[in-house]
Amino acid sequence: MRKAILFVAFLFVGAFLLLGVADMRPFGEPQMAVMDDYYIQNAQPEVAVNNAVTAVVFDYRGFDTLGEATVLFAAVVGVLGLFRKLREDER
Amino acid sequence: MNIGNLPFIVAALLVVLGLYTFLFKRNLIKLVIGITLIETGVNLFLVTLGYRTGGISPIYTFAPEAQQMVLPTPQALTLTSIVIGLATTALLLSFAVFVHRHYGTLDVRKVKELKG
Amino acid sequence: MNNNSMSVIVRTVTRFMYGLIILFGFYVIMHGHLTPGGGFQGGAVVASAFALLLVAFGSAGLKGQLNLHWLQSIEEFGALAFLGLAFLGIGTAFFYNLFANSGGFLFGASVPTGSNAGVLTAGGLVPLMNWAVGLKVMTGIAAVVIVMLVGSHKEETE
Amino acid sequence: MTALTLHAPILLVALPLLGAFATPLVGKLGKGARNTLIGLIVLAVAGLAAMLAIDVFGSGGIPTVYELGGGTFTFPLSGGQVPVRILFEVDGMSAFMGLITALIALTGAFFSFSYWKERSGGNLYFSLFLMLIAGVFGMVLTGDMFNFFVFLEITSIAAASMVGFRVWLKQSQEAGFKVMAMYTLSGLFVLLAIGLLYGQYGHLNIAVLARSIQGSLTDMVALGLLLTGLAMKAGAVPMHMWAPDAYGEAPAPMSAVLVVNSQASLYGLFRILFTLFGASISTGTVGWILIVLALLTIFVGVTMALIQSDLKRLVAFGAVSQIGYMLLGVGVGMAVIATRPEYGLVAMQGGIFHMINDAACVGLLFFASGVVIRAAGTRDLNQMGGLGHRMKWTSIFFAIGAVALAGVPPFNGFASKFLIYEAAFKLNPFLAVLAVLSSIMLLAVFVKAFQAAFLGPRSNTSAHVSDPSLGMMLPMAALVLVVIVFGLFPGFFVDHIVTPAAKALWLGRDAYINAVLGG
Amino acid sequence: MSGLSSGFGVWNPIAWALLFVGILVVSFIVRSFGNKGYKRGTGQTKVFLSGNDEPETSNGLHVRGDHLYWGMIDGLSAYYRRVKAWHTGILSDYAAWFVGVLGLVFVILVLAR
Repeated sequence: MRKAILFVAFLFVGAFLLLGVADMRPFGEPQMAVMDDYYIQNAQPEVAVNNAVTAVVFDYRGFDTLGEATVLFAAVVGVLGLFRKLREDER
Repeated sequence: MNIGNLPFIVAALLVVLGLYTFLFKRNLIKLVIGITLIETGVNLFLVTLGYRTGGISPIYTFAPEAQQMVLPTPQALTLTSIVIGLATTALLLSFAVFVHRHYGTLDVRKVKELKG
Repeated sequence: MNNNSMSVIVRTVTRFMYGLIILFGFYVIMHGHLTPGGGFQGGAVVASAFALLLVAFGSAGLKGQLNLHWLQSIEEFGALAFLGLAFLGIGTAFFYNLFANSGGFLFGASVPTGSNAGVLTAGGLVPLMNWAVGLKVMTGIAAVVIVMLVGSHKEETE
Repeated sequence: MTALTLHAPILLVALPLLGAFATPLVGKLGKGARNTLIGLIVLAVAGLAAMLAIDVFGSGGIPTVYELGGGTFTFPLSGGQVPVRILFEVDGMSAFMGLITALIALTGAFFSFSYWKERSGGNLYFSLFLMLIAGVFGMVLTGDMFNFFVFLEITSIAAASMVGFRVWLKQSQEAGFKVMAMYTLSGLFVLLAIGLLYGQYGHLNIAVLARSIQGSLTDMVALGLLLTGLAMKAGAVPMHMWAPDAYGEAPAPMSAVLVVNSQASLYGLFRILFTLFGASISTGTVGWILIVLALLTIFVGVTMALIQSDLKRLVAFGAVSQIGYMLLGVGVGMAVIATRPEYGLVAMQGGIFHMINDAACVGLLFFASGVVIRAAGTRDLNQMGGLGHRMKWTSIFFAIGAVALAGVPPFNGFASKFLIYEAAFKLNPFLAVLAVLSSIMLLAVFVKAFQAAFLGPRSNTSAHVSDPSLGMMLPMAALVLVVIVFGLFPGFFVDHIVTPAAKALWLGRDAYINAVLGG
Repeated sequence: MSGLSSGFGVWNPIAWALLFVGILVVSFIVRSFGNKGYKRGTGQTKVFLSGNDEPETSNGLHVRGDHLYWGMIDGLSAYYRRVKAWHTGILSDYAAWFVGVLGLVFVILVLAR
């Protein structure tokens, strides 16, 4: 019984997700790309790199990359912390 | 509603499949697989957002002249999202190792010391 | 003697391949501002070489080759270097690209607009950040893989 | 404006990150060097947060905008342009959340110095602590949706690592897995929603998105994903089940930071509802969704706390129920935002004032319960007793925190709950009745905990305990001071820090957008 | 400064504290009118436990956590049985509640659009 209710809710969520993405603007035709066109046009004169994606990753949205590096750092520290050597009284 | 939106729908379908795995499977590792499926769906969705019909990748090194380029932002977002996914998966699997060490099982229904 | 290393074919191919994989990873990091790729991708490639070593020779076969403390220190150094590069521009704003188009010898060259062959010495802070992130990612992922493999392997034998 | 004030928003994130990256390296030099570094960083962060708050509250409701890596643009941008870089946008609400985070960061760090002295992995512990603080600051200061998600994930990963940090406890591993899985689920749905919004409007800045959102079906799906995902990360019933696991199993100082992390998610929820979607949703409906979630959270949290016999878990369920009061206050404000009657702002003030009160009281309770559990050697309330004979100060601190959280006058919890009760009564008397009833039950819960742990005759277990060292007493005393000062002078704080924050959310949508895009 | 006004009610902790102190003073005055004939150390000040003598050991004297409010919990047992069945501690159920709320929120938001 509970599983049936859950399954119905799951179907609802799935249906709304599919509806939501299907209702979007057509694929392959971004409507408002002011920000991205700026990146494409200014990656070379402003940042002096050929790769616009790298310009976005390390310059225009560099702070996201710092956050991403921090996420990785947090995961490494977390995993190292889990597998760390314990003291005798902590076993 | 637009049938040309099939790439979006496929990505969302992947999310739904991952959610199904997360909800109805019992093994903790399979739960992690469900999460990575959702994550893959979301990444795929982000990448599809940036596509422009006929566009080339936004890199000027030896690029064909006077072509329009696909949007760079979604690729940057996907890169970030992939790294975040890697980090979460590593942490989840480490926890799964320790849950198995303490409980001797990976069945999600038996890992319920914290209830009530 | 460790019994979790793989067959002789895998080990031979690994010995031959892992140097090439690491070289390719460094290439991807170095050319991050010109070609597809960058610090994260290149770092992941290098880390995959370490993972390959780990799979082929087992955790015991790696003793003395990769020191966990060193990996951790290099990772922290990479993270600090990235943050420090971001702090460099704080006279204007955090993450300000100080060296781009400056004409200085550290990646200060300008690039022509439009399609070109690529200028390796351009990009300002971007190539430096690529290196910092690349160092950080390769050592970080390698440390995670090693710790997880060694840690979970210990459990099976106990 | 001095250079320090100008750069304060970014320094609030960058300094803890610097500390987090440097802590494992500096830790190799010894504990003294490490603790000095961390102490300096949290002190600097607290000072910067105060400076930023003074600056923003003094600016008369105009948010401060900081462009990362820019320097080419002046804000607001004139006609038709959009910002291309990540912006930090600090309005009254962000500065208020910054104050809360700084308070808990300061007390939590200094409490941890003593609390984690005898344990292994101290360097990693403090590294994760500082990353969690940096993540919370980033969440509350940023003006960019994707940046918000990145910081959400930083807090998720650091928080889950902290929950499972006591590797030798089997429950902590279970809680770590559950918390990480649920945080990841909510984070991925938030990311999916951000992707939907980006696909529709081609931008990630909150101000730009807020101006262009239409309210189509896709936008509503995105709103649903954001609302539910962030409500889960805040711990709203019925998606709260990870919260007692996490708060209960994390080391005591981290539980307090986790509560602040939940509040930051709540802040994100409010930012999205009021600023991002403020003009394109039926505010009555969303307001009532919040109110229903709030009532469930209040009631279920309190009743579940009543039957707990694990001290930490009991406090954790109490903390869950308090999230409901914030949701109730803001939900009432949201429900009436279209007509803007007088009591809407009062409700917002109550809900937002309760955030800082809750952070102080719950922090105090978690610190005290950590001390008690360590002294008694057990977490089971049925095996404790008589600890008050030798731990006089701890029992007094616990009692003050408990009665303040339960809303007993004249402490600060009553001041904020008073505003919530009055405003909720105006909307619907039933809301206020349930809120008051639950507050009374919360008092009963803490009476049970206090009676079981501190009162009773001396016994063998309680004969050798004593108050903790000064390093743990002083942070608790600082929080007690906050509780009492906020309780005795609520008018001052409501006028000077809560009202600007509430107005920034309730009335400040246009100011938020115009600060970036111009009028 | 210290007062708080919600537009319909007023809360002033300083006034409240003054009142509290005033009531304390009054109660002390009332107390001082009481019988002064008590003498310490005699039967007059002995603890009264239903007429029984005070036990020598303190075992079993402490009212422990689960001994409190059992009547209330018993009275609400129908509610508690249900709400305890919610909190199964199984991760799949946590996610199930999330999905359930998500579906409900979707329906409400789209209908209210």
